[in-house]
Amino acid sequence: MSDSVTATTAEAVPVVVSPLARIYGQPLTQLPLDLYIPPDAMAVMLDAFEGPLDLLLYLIRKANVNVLDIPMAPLTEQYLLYVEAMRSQNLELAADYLVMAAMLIEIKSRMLLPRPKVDAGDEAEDPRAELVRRLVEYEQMKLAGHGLNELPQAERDFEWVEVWVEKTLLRRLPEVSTLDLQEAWRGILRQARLHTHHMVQREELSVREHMTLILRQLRDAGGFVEFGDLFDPQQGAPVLVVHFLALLELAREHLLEVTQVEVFAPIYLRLSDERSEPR
Amino acid sequence: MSAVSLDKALSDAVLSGTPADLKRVLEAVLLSARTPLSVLELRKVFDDRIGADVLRALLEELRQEWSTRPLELLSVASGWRFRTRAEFMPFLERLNPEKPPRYSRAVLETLAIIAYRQPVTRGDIEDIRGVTVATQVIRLLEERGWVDVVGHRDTPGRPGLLATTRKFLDDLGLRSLAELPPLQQINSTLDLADGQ
Amino acid sequence: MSAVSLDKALSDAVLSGTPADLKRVLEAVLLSARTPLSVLELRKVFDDRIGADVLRALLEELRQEWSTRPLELLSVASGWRFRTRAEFMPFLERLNPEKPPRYSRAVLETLAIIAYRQPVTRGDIEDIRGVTVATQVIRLLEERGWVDVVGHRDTPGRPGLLATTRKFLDDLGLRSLAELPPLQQINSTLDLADGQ
Repeated sequence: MSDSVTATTAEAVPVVVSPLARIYGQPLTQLPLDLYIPPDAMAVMLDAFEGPLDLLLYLIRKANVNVLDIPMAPLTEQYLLYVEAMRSQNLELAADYLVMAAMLIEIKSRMLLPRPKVDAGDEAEDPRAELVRRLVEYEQMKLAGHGLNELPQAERDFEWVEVWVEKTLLRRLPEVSTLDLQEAWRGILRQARLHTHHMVQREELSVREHMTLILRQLRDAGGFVEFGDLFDPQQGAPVLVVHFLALLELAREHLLEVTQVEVFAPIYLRLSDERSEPR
Repeated sequence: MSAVSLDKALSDAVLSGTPADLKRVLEAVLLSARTPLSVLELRKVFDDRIGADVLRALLEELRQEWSTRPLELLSVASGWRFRTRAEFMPFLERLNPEKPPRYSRAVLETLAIIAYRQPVTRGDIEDIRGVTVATQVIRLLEERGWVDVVGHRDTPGRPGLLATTRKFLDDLGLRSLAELPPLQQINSTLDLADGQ
Repeated sequence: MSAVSLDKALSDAVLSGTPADLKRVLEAVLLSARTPLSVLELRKVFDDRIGADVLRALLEELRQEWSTRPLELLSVASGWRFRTRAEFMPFLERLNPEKPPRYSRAVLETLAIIAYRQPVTRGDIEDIRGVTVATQVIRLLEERGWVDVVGHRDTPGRPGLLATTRKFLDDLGLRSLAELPPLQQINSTLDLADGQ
């Protein structure tokens, strides 16, 4: 066992690498080796420790003694000196430090007492065991925290890449199915019943489709087409009949004009609106 | 080496490096930026030690280099930024599918009337629906390429005759209008439903 | 052609294309994603028509291809994502001189205890650190999205059990907790027999 913590002159293990603080303009890169602490530095000192365990670890590491074989008397003495120094500076001392002081004194006193007799083979528990366990666990986590800090960290050591996406580049158009149209038509019919004067006649759709076809044909041909050109015999009789019916319907609705100069002369079909819009 | 001097040394190395080195930095910065970066801001990246002209030339080169890649480098109002090319949008869309938009009842009914009663004028549609048809409803269908004017009725005002197009059939997966659900059937189901 | 069928046609073209085509899509999607993408999600991008093995091989190729570029493709806990290489951070920092968060020892030690001992209650953390844990320390970690409450211990007060999140792993570039730096063995072993 080492003689005394205070007697040890071995180099301290710095707890923190970067400057702890600036005192009188000088960087404080490690905690003072002896117990003389500049009065103003006490607040900084207290800030530098993460609690009583951290302070204890510092004292143990500074003295370069085995954490698992702590000389309780000098350690307790020195710890109390630090705590007393803090108190004398009227620093508000966290209760945790005082609890630890009480624990150290208790361990120290138990170390002085003879061990209770136990059954042969069983080891008596070292009064320091619990303290050591806590110190070891704390030191491990302290180092782990340091280790985590060394890992590359998003936003500090790298940036995630997130390239701009312009949503409007993809124009989503509503989808329509024949069912939608069916449903819409149903809506129209219901509406139409309420306004009975707007009767919706039932008419063969195919005729209406061919009306559109003829109008397109006429438009594409410049509004003027010979009767015969409208019909494609290859499409078969039913289609030709519907096509002809569509033509008659268009004429009836005055959407086109049928003209023939004389008997047996070619029949021409012309869009009604061509007169005012010659092409 | 402290963070500051490392930073400095690295910058010096890059600033004295080749244009390729500079372009790599530009790429890294532009790819991770959340907003477009102006040439002024990009100069800051290089500690104002690279001229605006040089930067602009490098950006142009970079734009060229990316012209065959899935992102494009764009110069927009507030600066330069990378953008995902439009052709990849459908793939991205699959990751976060958005609800497809729907047409309003007015649009669907107008479309149904044009499909079933074509060719029709806007007046015809209004007669059937019993309400006026907003211009934008017709325009929407025209822009979609589903409806066009196939002629004019020879009545005062010479209203346009609307009809559905081939695209309309294609988009609905129909070969001809004859494949639309027959009206008779719709009418009879309606009769049944309302018969009670 | 409607938006939907365009989408379909494009996908078909890509799916029947070369691995290079697939990689271009992967690049575009990974570069524009807001989160890491798992292989499962990437399969969705391709309408589940490309196998997970093929995707993993392509991702590995992509990682290789980017190895000389300013970004790196990384596999983290929740999937694959591009990030800037550390060497470009000094340049990026000039754009946003706002310093990134540097955590205090209290925060780092608390984080370490949660990471290595999870799930833990605040009381557990206080036992290990020997001091009370300030509420803002926990809140800071929660706000960063690195820590959350995964349950409650069935003791008086039902304290919340804290654990690290997937984002914590992602932000540290880890695929699982197993990749955390191993805990250091504290130098000596306790031999009670030699205690006195």
